[in-house]
Amino acid sequence: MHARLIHRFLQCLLVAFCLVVTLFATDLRAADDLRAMINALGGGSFQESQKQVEALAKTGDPKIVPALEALSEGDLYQRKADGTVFIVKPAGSNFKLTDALTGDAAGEEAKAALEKVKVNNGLRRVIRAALGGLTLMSPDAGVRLQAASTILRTPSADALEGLDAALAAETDGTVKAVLEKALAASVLVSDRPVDEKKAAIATVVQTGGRDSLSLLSGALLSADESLRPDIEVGIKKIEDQLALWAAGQNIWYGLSLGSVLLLAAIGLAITFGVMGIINMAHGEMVMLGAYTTFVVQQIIRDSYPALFDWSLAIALPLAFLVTGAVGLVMERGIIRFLYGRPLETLLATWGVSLILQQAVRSIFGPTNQEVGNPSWMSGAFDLGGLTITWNRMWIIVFSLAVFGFLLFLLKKTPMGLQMRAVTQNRRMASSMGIRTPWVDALTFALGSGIAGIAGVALSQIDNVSPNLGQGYIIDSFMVVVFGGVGNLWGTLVGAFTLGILNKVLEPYAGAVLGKILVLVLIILFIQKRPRGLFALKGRAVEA
Amino acid sequence: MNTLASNAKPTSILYLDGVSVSFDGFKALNSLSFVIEPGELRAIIGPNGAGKTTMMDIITGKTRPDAGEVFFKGTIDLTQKDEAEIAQLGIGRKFQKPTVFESHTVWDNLELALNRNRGVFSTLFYRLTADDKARIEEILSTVRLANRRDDFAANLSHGQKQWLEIGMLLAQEPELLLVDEPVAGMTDAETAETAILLKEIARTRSVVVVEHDMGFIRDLGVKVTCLAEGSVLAEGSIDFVSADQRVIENYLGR
Amino acid sequence: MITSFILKALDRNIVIVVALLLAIAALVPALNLLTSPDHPLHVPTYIVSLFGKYFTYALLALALDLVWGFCGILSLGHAAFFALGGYAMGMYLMRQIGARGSYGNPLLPDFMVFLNWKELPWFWYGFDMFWFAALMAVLVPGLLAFVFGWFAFRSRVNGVYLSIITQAMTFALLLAFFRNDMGFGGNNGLTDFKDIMGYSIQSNGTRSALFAASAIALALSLIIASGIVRSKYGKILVGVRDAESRTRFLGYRVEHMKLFAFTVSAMMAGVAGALYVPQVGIINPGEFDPANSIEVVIWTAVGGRGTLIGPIVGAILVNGGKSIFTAAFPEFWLFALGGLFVLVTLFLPKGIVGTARHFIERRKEYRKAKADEAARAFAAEPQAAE
Amino acid sequence: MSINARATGALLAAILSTTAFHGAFAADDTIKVGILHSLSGTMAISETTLKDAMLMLIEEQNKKGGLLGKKLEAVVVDPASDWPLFAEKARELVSVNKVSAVFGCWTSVSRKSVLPVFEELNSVLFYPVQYEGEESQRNVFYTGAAPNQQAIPAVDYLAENEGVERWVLAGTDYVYPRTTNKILEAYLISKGVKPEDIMINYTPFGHSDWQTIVSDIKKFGSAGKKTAVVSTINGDANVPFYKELGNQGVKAEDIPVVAFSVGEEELAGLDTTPLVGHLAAWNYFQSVDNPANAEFIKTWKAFTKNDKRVTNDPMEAHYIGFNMWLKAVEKAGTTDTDAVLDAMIGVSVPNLSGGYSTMMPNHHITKPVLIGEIQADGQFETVWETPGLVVGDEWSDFLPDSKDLIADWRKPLECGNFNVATGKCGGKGS
Repeated sequence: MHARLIHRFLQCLLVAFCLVVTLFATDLRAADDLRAMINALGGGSFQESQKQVEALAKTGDPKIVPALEALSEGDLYQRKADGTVFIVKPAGSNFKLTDALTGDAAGEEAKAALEKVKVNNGLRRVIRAALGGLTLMSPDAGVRLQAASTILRTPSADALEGLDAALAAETDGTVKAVLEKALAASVLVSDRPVDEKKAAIATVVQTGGRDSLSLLSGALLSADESLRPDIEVGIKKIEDQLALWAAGQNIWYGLSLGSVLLLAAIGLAITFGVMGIINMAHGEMVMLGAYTTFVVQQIIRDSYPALFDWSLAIALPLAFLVTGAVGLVMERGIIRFLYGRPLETLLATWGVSLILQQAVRSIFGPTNQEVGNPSWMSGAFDLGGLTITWNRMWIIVFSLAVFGFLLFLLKKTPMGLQMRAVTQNRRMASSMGIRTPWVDALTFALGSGIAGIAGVALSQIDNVSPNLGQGYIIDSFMVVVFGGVGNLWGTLVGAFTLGILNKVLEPYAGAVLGKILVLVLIILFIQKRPRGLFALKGRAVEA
Repeated sequence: MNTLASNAKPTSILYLDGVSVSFDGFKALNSLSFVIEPGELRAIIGPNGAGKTTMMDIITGKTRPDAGEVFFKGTIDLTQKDEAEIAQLGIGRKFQKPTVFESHTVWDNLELALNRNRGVFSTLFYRLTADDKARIEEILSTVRLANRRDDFAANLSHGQKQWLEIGMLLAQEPELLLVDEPVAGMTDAETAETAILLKEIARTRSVVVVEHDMGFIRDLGVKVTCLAEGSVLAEGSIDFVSADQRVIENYLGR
Repeated sequence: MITSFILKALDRNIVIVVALLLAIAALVPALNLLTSPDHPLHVPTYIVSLFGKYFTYALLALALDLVWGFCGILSLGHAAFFALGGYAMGMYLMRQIGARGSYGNPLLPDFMVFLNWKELPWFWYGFDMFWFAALMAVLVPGLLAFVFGWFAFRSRVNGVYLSIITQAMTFALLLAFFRNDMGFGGNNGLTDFKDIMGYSIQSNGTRSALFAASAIALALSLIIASGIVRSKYGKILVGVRDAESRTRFLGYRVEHMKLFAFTVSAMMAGVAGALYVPQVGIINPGEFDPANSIEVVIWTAVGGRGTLIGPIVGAILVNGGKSIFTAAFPEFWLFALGGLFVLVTLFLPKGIVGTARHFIERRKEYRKAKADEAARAFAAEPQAAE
Repeated sequence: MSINARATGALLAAILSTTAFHGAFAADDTIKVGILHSLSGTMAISETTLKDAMLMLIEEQNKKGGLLGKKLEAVVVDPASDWPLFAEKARELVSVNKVSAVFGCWTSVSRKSVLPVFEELNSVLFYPVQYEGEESQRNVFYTGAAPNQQAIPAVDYLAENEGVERWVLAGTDYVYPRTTNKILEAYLISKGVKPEDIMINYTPFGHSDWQTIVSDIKKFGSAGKKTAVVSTINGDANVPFYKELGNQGVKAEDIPVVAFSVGEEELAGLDTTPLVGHLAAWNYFQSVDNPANAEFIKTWKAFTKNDKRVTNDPMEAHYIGFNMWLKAVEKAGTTDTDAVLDAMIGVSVPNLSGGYSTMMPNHHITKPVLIGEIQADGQFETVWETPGLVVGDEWSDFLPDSKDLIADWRKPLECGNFNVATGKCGGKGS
């Protein structure tokens, strides 16, 4: 996404460049100055480089944009031999050089022959501002928008002329709106007359949001008396808005945590809730799912990088199959001998979990493995005052989807019917010709498979390490028991209740105390309802 | 809503009036009412789901009724007490499926059932006294298990387990005995024996027997109450009840 | 009445094991202290402290078996009681350091000093006296168990639900003790112990004494536990395990029965913890980890639940195995351990001791049957002769 | 069932003999080196690498002909992230396997749990991880960073080069972050930072849901002053933390995060593109460009047969510690503990960041401090470096109770916590 933008951007720069060349063909001295200035970027301290960049920005010459872009990306190198600065792209063991100004290819060099022009955060900030100013006039609306919002985020008095000019020339509505905000922001930090600032403050307050708040509170520190009241009122206003949204934000976090709990617990709701197996290896199933994702992504990275955004979609079925298979083996090999002895399943599955953990450790090593977020799962968007991160949102959607799928499977398909029949009355079911052992195996495989799917999702937000499962096993059991064993809806409600509870408590009690409180509440709740939230009543459960 | 004249209440040993309870919407008992007189042996019949076992759950405090009165000896409100208290008051219950302590010997089963102080510490330091011994011996012979006293209850036959459980009830020395399908899965010989046993027991205390086996009920030859859909359908001698039209279509008919 | 209680307790097997334990308690320290290191019979200090530790584990397992094996309460939080006992002892040992800490503060333990605590939290008072600490090591776990059990059993929380909330309990305690604000040293817990009742905690003498103490504590607890399960109360416990409702309808207050066993068991666990800490020289929240509680369950299962000697065997076997494997093949020992658990549950559902006992009884019956047969044959003889 | 009684006895005997057997083959033609790092459990994720690093160093040394004409033999045990087990294993290494020195431990608690063992059995431990300080023990050499070798320079850098005025001190709730943050708080306030410009936040181990905290940080950062986060979050919880930062769009240019427990190893676990510019303070980065380091990385990749394996600061600490030990043993001509302890002080060996590190009398070493910015390739780029070497300060000058304490293990003082005010040596060392 970012890369594409830069690409588009370079294109239009080329256009701009040709224009420039034709127009100012005579003015070569300027070009030489630019080159000198760019070369001067190399070597010096960060402070010096910053000054250079600011100087470059002052020239207002779009020719320097690629160089600055490259610098902030860390692709700008200086040739040790003659001190010329190039934009480089790695080409095998060597670097491919590109002229920093003209963009012409300039041959290759060994890595050793070049020295990187170092950047740090401070420098990047300066560059960002400079680029903002330089690209305001770009023919591409998208680029202009980018530039405007950049300035909005890092307003500076220097940007003012540029903004005024741009605003005058701007035709695109959306860009115009942003430009106005940016102008207001810059005015605020400039030395423009008071009344102009008053207007600016109004606009900023209008804009609202965290950035405006920090802008205002920043301005407050250095504002003259006449403005203070306006600013303070503005800050107050924005803070009230934000406070309102904060509550919503907590709920959202709660939902998101709840969805994670749901994902972690839902497989257990089958193996433990429905089948009554205290499956201590459940966490490891989740872990295996995550590792499947990792392997898939490895293969994609190495062979089919284009498919990366699909990696999760591909991993899902695989994870389901892998963990399902492991579950099947577990059930056939161990658990089927333990039906009717639930507490013993605890021991056996605990043993299995140790083995699985160590196995993964020996195969993949003990360290975290990198599982990347596909582009559609990274970043965030603003919904009013809420910041909603894509991965969290997709995980909520996904968890509900899985839940729906499972519900459908159990309630609407013959397979589900058989499963329920067997778990309710084994002997009766078998006498009615249901192949109970087979159904048992499939049910357990299903539960494990679902856990695997959960692993795919959790790999997006958590460590992918052999210990992954351990972090979820206890919470999962809490959720299932709290919701009521043997009841999928209970698991759903339980997960979200605990999630929201936890997140509502956290701001007041802090993360640790919050969790402790939730645990205590669970204990007390079980006293009130010894069979969980959605307990079956009547004689059936006594038997 | 046949509410009894509450004049029966003071003299009765067990008094149910308008007892209703429902599980998740299903009405297991629908304003059930009947009275057991002291020393009476009463048989209760009814199709599956008629609420027989639920009725017992209510009397023994396992389930709380949604509505209605349950009184023991006219004065004691059973709905306010839990199983242990009710048992200590002198109401014994035998389950449908024989439940004895399988990993204990027959003797131990009876020893645990003996009506002695049931506190933690008194049991912790309990020592078997001579008359406790005598009492257990007596019961052993009553329930015809004298020769199996040292066997684990797990190794008894089904019928013997039924008897052991009855024996345990006797050891409990209850005034009212609730017996749920005592002859289920018994041979005819055992069934006959059990009928005799129950009559013996009924000499000294009131007994309520829930049974399907009509033959057995005839052997008992006592007043019969027929339940259906959680309330009393008919009450009277076995012949009277089995003549009742509704009973026939509801129960015997099938 | 106490005497009868104890007499009941001492059946043959118990007597043998108790005698064995007492013999070890006397012999091992002697061999460690009196023989020279190169003497063939010398027991190195390493072994002494190792088995001292095992015995405390064994005691913990025994405590769990009392509630799980005989009353069917699967507690997944027993390590919590163990840890609480440990902390009580740890606090005493901390106070014993006195002014010898790094900062030479006579009152405050080091970890409080460098986190700028100004005065000692109230709950640290009294722990400078051994008797008080010892008392707390028993009372605190006992009280927690009593309160927890009181609610749980009264509202008839059963089976797996109970197991899970016991787990919730220990997990909550884990998080709580991790918090430095709690005043128990946070993640680092309590360490740097110097001496106990005036004896240096590192001297072989003290180690041997602690070893003996652990063995004796185990022996005593074994007698108590055996007394409990062999009393009428013990039979009721088993009754509760096998047919809870029947016990109720016989008029027993099941919740009281459970509560007593649970509390006693928690106290035993507390004692185990108190003996454990001075031998390993550290107590930290890690001991509350739910995984530890599960491990205790596993020791008990491996040894054989519902037998009193099983948990002792199990604890020593599993931990012994752990000690050896972690050194012999550090990379793969988890496979061995995990495999062990699976195999035991599959092939020795009664656990080692349980299976052995089962086997022996079968053989007895077989012999008896043989004998009867012979007798009958003998009786039949004369008639055949006529 | 008396069988069981016998079984118990047999078992005792069995284990006694096996462990005794362990002791039996203490072959004298080799010098044994103990490696005490968790290979299973929660800490395996960090510690296993150090085990491999040690094995590599020992193998390399044996290629060079071993030590004192003998081959070195590594004894590896797995304390399984279980602190009491650390103590047991330490005792086993020293008293049963008769190792001459032990390299191990990661967490402070594991070190605390083995301290008494090394003290009692008088052996040597090399501890390679950055820690909270407030300790100096006769038998331990601390080759990791003390707070003044990591935290304080980092804060200085941010204050000077990034103009940070507002500070979030976020950490996992255990002793290292608590102490470090106490020190930093005192330091910042001494630098004139207002208390309301400092926000301190603690989270439990393995905390994985950072939504609330990250948004709190954003809120705290929107007060118009330049804000930075100083993270003492424990290794494993960092991945979800950084993922949340990245997704909530907290850019390094706006709110930089400087971490003390995030190294190449942790970064290997995530996609660092959204994190470019966030900082870490260490005494070594894999990206450090000098021959010694290049060589080290080459051997490491060859040894692990995996060319994606990264190196990190604790590995360098072991590298330094191990070479110091070799040198000291050669100097002393024996592996006898007391001789080595004397010989160690003043030993100076090359470190991997291009200089020399020296063992100081307080059993801490001199190191350069590097500030690095995270790069897209998961490496760090050094953006600042202390002009000279920094001496590890075991007793921080910014904690009221420890500023009077010093440690000096040379004769005649031989004290780990000498109080210059009272002129007394507190307790007996540790």
